[in-house]
Amino acid sequence: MKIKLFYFAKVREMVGIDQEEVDVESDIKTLAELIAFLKLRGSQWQAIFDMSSSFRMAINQELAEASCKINANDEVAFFPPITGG
Amino acid sequence: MKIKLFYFAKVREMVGIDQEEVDVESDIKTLAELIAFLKLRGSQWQAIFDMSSSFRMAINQELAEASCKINANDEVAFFPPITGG
Amino acid sequence: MIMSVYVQQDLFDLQSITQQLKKLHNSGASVTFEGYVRDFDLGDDKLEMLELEHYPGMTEKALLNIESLAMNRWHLDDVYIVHRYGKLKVGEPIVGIVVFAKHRKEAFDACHFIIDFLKTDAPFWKKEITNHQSYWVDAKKIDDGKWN
Amino acid sequence: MIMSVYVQQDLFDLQSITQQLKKLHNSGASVTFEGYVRDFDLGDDKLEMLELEHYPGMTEKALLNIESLAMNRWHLDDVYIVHRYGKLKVGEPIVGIVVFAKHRKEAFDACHFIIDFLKTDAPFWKKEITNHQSYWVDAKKIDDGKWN
Repeated sequence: MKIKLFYFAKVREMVGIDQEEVDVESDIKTLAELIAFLKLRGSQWQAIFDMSSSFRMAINQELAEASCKINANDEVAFFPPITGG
Repeated sequence: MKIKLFYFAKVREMVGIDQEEVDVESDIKTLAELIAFLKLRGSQWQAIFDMSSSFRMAINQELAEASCKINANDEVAFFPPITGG
Repeated sequence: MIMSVYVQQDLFDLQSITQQLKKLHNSGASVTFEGYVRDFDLGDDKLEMLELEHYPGMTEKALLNIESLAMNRWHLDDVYIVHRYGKLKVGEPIVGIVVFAKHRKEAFDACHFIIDFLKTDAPFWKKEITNHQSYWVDAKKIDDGKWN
Repeated sequence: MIMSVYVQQDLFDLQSITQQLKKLHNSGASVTFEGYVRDFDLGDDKLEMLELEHYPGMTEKALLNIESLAMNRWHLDDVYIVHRYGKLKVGEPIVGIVVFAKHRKEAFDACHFIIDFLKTDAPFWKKEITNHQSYWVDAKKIDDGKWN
């Protein structure tokens, strides 16, 4: 199933891209499973996702937890803790 | 001793004057004693000062209680509860 | 630390004040309060105007005292209070408060404190003028929330 | 009940907004919050600019959600939020919030709630650009009160 991925701020700089579309196996059902899949890409990706304090997630533009379900055509985003305002 | 008196808002309208200077005996030492003196002026004055919820006082432009001391040349003011802001 | 109070009949422009004060400070936050003459309509009785009387001299003293209390209690960069008197039309501003601080919580707390304190300690009295009559506003009515 | 959020690069003029909104309502009070880029100077390192990145789409959604939460919790006449992104110079405003209500306490509480919530839920990220370097601001630094 196809999922759109967005990266922002320091996370964007670390992964080196701002957005992409991935086609993942349908046994990837949660954000946690998506993260495990992305960590296979290499040490930089592992470094980001192993620091749980360093990133936050959103599904379809709403803040989400690792246990949240993902579906085909979802928009998933990874970014650092918010520092606006 | 001489004391300046000021009246504001509804109290001013009830007594019919906005300011005056009175010369009182030096045995009038507190606001309460000054009020007793003013009440001798008649029923309108009694009516104002008998309604304790209807007026507030200041000595030299600071909020004051009936027990507060007054001195020669003080500025004393009587007015309704504050409704500003 | 700067304190300023203005008691005036004229309208005031809180934002041009805020912008001028901002230039003087390295503040992280400003909180502004503005209170207005609220319209009401009780059957035939329609508010047309408010007349504010005050105690010249004591008013300025009371407002400066409130500013001092706030300045002593919180770390503030600047406090500005402006309060009108005389005849005010429905919808017009009555009172304006601007507080600058490094941090937002201090600015909020101080600004809220100032307007609460002002309502009990600054010698202003409101007279309502409707199309039929005019009368002094009760302090009780204010506690009941008829006013801001 | 009106809600509006603006996410923009340009400067904003909170008072002209406040004055326009005032005309629409019979409010007793408005409370305005403005957050600024604060100067700092750590030895040689002097802040020159802030760069704010955000998540277009989610930002507007998050701000509207915060407005809804505030509207459901308090009786408000109007809420307006404007947040900037891009390059911001020292002293410039970052965020502005205007709340109108019949009563002052509701206006204060709602405005304070909105800025607190915005700081954890609206997807903005600050990068500090000094005369020597540039780096992303930690959320921790914000909790420590370095920012407003």
